[in-house]
Amino acid sequence: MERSTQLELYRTMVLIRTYEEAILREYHADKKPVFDIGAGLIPGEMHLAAGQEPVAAGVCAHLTAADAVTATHRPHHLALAHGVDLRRMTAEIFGREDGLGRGRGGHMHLFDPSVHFSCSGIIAEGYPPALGQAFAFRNAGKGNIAVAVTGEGAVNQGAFHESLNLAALWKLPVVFVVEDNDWGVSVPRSASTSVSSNAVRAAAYGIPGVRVEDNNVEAVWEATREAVERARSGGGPSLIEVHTLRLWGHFEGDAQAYRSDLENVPGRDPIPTYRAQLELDDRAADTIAADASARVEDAIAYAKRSPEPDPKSALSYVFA
Amino acid sequence: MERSTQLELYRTMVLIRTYEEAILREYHADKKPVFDIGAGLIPGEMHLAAGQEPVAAGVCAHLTAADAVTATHRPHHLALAHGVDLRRMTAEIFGREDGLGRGRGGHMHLFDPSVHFSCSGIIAEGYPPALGQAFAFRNAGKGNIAVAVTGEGAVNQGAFHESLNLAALWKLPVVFVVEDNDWGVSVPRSASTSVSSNAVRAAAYGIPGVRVEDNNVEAVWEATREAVERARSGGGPSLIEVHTLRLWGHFEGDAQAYRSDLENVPGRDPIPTYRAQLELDDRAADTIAADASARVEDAIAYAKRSPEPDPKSALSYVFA
Amino acid sequence: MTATAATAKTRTLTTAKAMVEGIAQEMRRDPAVFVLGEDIGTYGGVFSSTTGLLDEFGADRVLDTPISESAFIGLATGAATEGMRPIAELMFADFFGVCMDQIYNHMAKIHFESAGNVKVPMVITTAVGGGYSDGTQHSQCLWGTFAHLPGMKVVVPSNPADAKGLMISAIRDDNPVIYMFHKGIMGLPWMAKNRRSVAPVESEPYEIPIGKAAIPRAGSDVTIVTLSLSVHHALDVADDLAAEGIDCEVVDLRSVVPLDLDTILESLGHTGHLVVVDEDYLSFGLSGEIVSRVVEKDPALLRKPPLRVAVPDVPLPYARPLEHEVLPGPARIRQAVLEVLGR
Amino acid sequence: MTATAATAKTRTLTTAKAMVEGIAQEMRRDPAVFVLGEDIGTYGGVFSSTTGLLDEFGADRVLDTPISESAFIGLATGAATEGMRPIAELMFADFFGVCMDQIYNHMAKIHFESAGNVKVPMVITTAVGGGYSDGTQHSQCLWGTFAHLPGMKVVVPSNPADAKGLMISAIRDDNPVIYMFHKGIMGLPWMAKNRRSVAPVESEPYEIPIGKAAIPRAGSDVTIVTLSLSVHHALDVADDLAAEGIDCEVVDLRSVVPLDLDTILESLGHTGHLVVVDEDYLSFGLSGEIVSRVVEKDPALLRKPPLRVAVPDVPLPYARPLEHEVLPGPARIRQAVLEVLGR
Ligand SMILES: Cc1ncc(C[n+]2csc(CCOP(=O)(O)OP(=O)(O)O)c2C)c(N)n1
Ligand SMILES: Cc1ncc(C[n+]2csc(CCOP(=O)(O)OP(=O)(O)O)c2C)c(N)n1
Ligand SMILES: [Mg+2]
Ligand SMILES: [Mg+2]
Repeated sequence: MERSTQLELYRTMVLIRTYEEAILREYHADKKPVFDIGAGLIPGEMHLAAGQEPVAAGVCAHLTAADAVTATHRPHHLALAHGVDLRRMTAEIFGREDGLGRGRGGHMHLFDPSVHFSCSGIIAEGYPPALGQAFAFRNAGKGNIAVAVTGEGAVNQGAFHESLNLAALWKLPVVFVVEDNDWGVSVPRSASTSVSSNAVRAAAYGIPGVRVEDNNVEAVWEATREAVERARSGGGPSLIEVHTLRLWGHFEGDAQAYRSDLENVPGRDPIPTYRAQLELDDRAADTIAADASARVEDAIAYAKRSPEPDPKSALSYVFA
Repeated sequence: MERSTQLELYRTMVLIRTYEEAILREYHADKKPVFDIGAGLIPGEMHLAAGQEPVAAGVCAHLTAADAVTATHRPHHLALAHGVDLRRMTAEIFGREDGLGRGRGGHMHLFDPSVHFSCSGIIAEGYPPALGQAFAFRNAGKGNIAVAVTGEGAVNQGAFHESLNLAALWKLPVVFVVEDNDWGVSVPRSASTSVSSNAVRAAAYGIPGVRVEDNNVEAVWEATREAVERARSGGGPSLIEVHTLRLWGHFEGDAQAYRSDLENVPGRDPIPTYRAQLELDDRAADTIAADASARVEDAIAYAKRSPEPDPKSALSYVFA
Repeated sequence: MTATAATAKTRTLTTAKAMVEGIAQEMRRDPAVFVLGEDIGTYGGVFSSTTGLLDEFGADRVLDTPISESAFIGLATGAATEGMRPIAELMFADFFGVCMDQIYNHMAKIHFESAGNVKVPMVITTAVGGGYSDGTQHSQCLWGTFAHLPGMKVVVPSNPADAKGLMISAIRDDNPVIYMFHKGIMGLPWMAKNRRSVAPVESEPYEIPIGKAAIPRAGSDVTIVTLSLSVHHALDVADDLAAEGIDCEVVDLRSVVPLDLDTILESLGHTGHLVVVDEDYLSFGLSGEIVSRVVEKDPALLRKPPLRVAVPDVPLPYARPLEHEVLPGPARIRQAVLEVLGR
Repeated sequence: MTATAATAKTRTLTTAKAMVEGIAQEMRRDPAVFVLGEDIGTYGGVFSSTTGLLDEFGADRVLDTPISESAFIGLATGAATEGMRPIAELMFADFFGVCMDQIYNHMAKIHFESAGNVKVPMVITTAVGGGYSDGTQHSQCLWGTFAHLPGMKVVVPSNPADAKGLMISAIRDDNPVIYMFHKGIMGLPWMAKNRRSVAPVESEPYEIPIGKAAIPRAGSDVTIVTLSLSVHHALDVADDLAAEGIDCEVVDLRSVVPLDLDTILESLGHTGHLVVVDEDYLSFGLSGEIVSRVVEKDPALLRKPPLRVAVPDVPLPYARPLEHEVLPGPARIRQAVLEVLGR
């Protein structure tokens, strides 16, 4: 892989981690001493994607703003990697007027039509709309594709199955990505899924399926390259499962008492690992970190500056 | 296979065909000269299973009244093979007071708890309740099992996928049976399903899957024997797909203009084929036919004798 | 052009044909429109809601789907967010339970969640209604279920002209629209035909505004607010009662969301008596909403307690005498009118 | 034993703990009872609705499921038809769309279709309600959606004692019961606590009859009919208004299906003024049904037009100022009471 690509992947991963750490900080900042989910500048559920950066970076590297990405309740990493407007996304998470949805959506409902990004908090139900984006793209004939992402827990939801069959049947330009972080909230994969690799499920639809075992961004990149090419060239959908890592809790406030693998988690952090692989010196790494930090803090400052939505507008936007 | 088993299978198939022909006759008897779906002694949709007798006969031969069977909108063959009370089932189809559901259910909603039989008109949604019956049976520890049946069109519904995963995960004593009659109403299998055999989908759940190719009752019997043994002995679920035949329309009134394979259909009728295989002479065959006819006509006479439900009771049975 | 333009060319069509004509004319006009669903291609829709479309527009725009409602309704939603105008058929409204998440958590909410940055211009067509012994899972109306959940319009034509005009409006609308057609008014050759299911329809495309009720019969004694097949039962009852000197006004809602309260209030202004006829379940639905909105506005509009004629919170039974007992048929409507007038 | 037995031993419990106690006591009594759902085992339910059950009853009776609501709710239904008494948790009511077919076409209809030959004694527990910025897909109440469809009871406790008693009744009931608990009254340590979410609960098992409303506060000027978290808002408002000389009666429905109309009518008999407070969507739901049933019975009961305080047909917005604008909070309730009394 070219050095420039490697550095780009690393940069994206660092940007994501920097972002998630900043949101973590802001989310908890005013929820002390007693954690109250509804309190503070960022209220509500908060699902952060630290540890899953390789998936977002490796997948989205192959996409342009004209391709679609649909994400889940845990969407930040994919939004960032796909180029969603950082400021407006952050303003949305803060529930502000300049947010992508003027504060209507929140962190599980980020819509940026300029890069065809969307997400949904309902498990696996982001897949079907991605099929429609792919359908529209094929119709337009410009070779664009849709990438639909879920967690491994979502694979057991009916919408997953229906979507893969229909996409395969109609040879839609979709890449299905499963982020296997071993857990669906507190339920380990072994207690939710009757097979050890969801890649084998691809055969149930007659499409290619691969499993990337080690949360390595370059392996994700490689697997996605093939799948994206196939989709763009009319070869139909593919399934990629990545064994990734949920570095933190399912949502903020999750004490993870159930989590048997907690001890090993820090050692599996993909970012230091990749940095070591790239043999980045401190200066290079610090520059990347500082750039990321500057962008992230700018976005957070922007969000905080943005006014709260006017309660008088609460009934708007139900209908066009 | 023992001769007595063969004869039993043949007898079941003939009973089913005799029944479906009698219902066909009664259904259309008073819908002439103009077909009106809501008119006559048997109103409403009518999905008959002629041609699919090998599935019902071959599968249910392995079951006792303490095992459960859930069927679909096309349930008669399975009900008969599993020993549902013929008279009360027929009375239900006629919408009478002595029907299994006192006329509330109709032909898509036959419930006979004495043999744990049920059915539902919603595609694939009969599978999940079968899991629960299997769960209760395992709890009771008597080795009983549940058999859940759908058509090949139903396999692409989310409930199919969820059910197979959960049954496999919990090793529930279930046998999943798919009746592939090539059609889902007017949609050929090739336009609904991205793979040519649903047996391959079993691998997506880590369970055994077989496809019986030729609508042969003995092959069905053989495949089911293994699956039933596995379920009874704690080995978990299996999937059996049978390539069967829809001899008639999807429902009565279906002109089948869409049906490309119509010409070959009569030659594929499994009953004469099996009779020939068994080398049954006319006397033997006639006796079996006469027995079936007597039972069926008795049931139809019973149904017609039974009073219609009293409109004053229309609000009953919503709650226990 | 509106439905009442005097110069328009009209022919007599069934409701089904009028509905198809609306779709076809929009498909000719706008290449973004396409149709998908189960048995909507070669079969032409099990209730003839898409007959002939495949022949004219081909398999790229008229797509038979697997029995995967979540997938294909979701597909429609995604395509709509990218500028297409899909029409997805949910064969029976009764099947909403296999795909409701796509409908109400996605199709209906994306516009709101994105503060209007994403539009979802699509139509879900779906068959409703009983009366022909199709049992508990194939006979429901359920407009109350859809209407309760914000973000989708709900239209319910009762006749051929409205079927076409509401279809065209629904396709052109930038919002998701649930289009519910009653099997009993489609004019199907294989079902008891309501005599008003064949009627004059203009040849040219036209819109019927969504959210505007019609008054198919003016009257002075009592207002019967209703929709869909029940409009015809109400009109039949009104005809009968006219002979007995009772003058019924019939309001055909045509649209459940938005609901045209003004027309109802105006009618009650001169009749003072309200009967709501609703083939959906009685409780927690449309009929209660209408009564409630009237009373909130002005209880004095009602000279007598209002009456609701609906399905009395019981699943639709299969057996004919039971089903007809619980459906809001002419006998029950007649009785309600007499009762509300104190006769 | 009933909730009011004078000799009973009581302790102070959160609503969540009271609910769990009800389940645990029934599980001890009846081996047919089991619990299944997402994160209900080790985690103890994301809203603590099953805490400790796994430890006491083991993994055979407390089962974490895959995220496959249709499969596991259907499994519960099938097990119920075979004599077990499952409790299935649908994590948020908002998710009903992925499994509604199992709920309303199967669980709720089998008893009817079989003319009572098959019983379905099961409970679906589900979390409802907003107020903590969980957005459009995690904040809804939706009892109107369930109540509209026949064949299931719908109970909605507002406090610890009712949470336990209604749970025990729901488990013992031979019908399917939807048990909707509001996150804001569970007494969770990580959510703003309503002060009444911790209250005395009897130690012994007891039933609260399903279909019987409570009157947590008697009053003479206005009847506030409500349920769930809104009961507490109503009581708070009533306290405030008492100081201003306005005497509110608060009716806590506790059960939506069946609905206790008698208690409402009785209350209106002496107050003559009705305010309905409903955290579900305004239209085509509970609030309209209540108004409608009252008016059908006797419009003269109402001295002034009734008022409904509900979510005004808009998805629940994420941003706090928007969400609190549309929720039926104390300010809106207060304003409605003053308005209905003409102050
Ligand atoms: C249909 C549905 N069921 C349940 C939930 C609640 N829920 C939210 S996230 C989650 C776990 C998801 O696990 P997975 O798909 O592996 O994604 P991860 O959280 O690990 O990223 C659950 C059960 C939901 N949002 N939607
Ligand atoms: C969820 C749902 N979608 C659609 C239907 C309408 N429908 C009834 S039968 C049928 C075709 C079923 O095909 P298959 O599963 O192959 O069974 P077959 O009729 O061939 O026995 C369809 C689409 C339904 N009943 N339920
Ligand atoms: Mg996961
Ligand atoms: Mg078939």
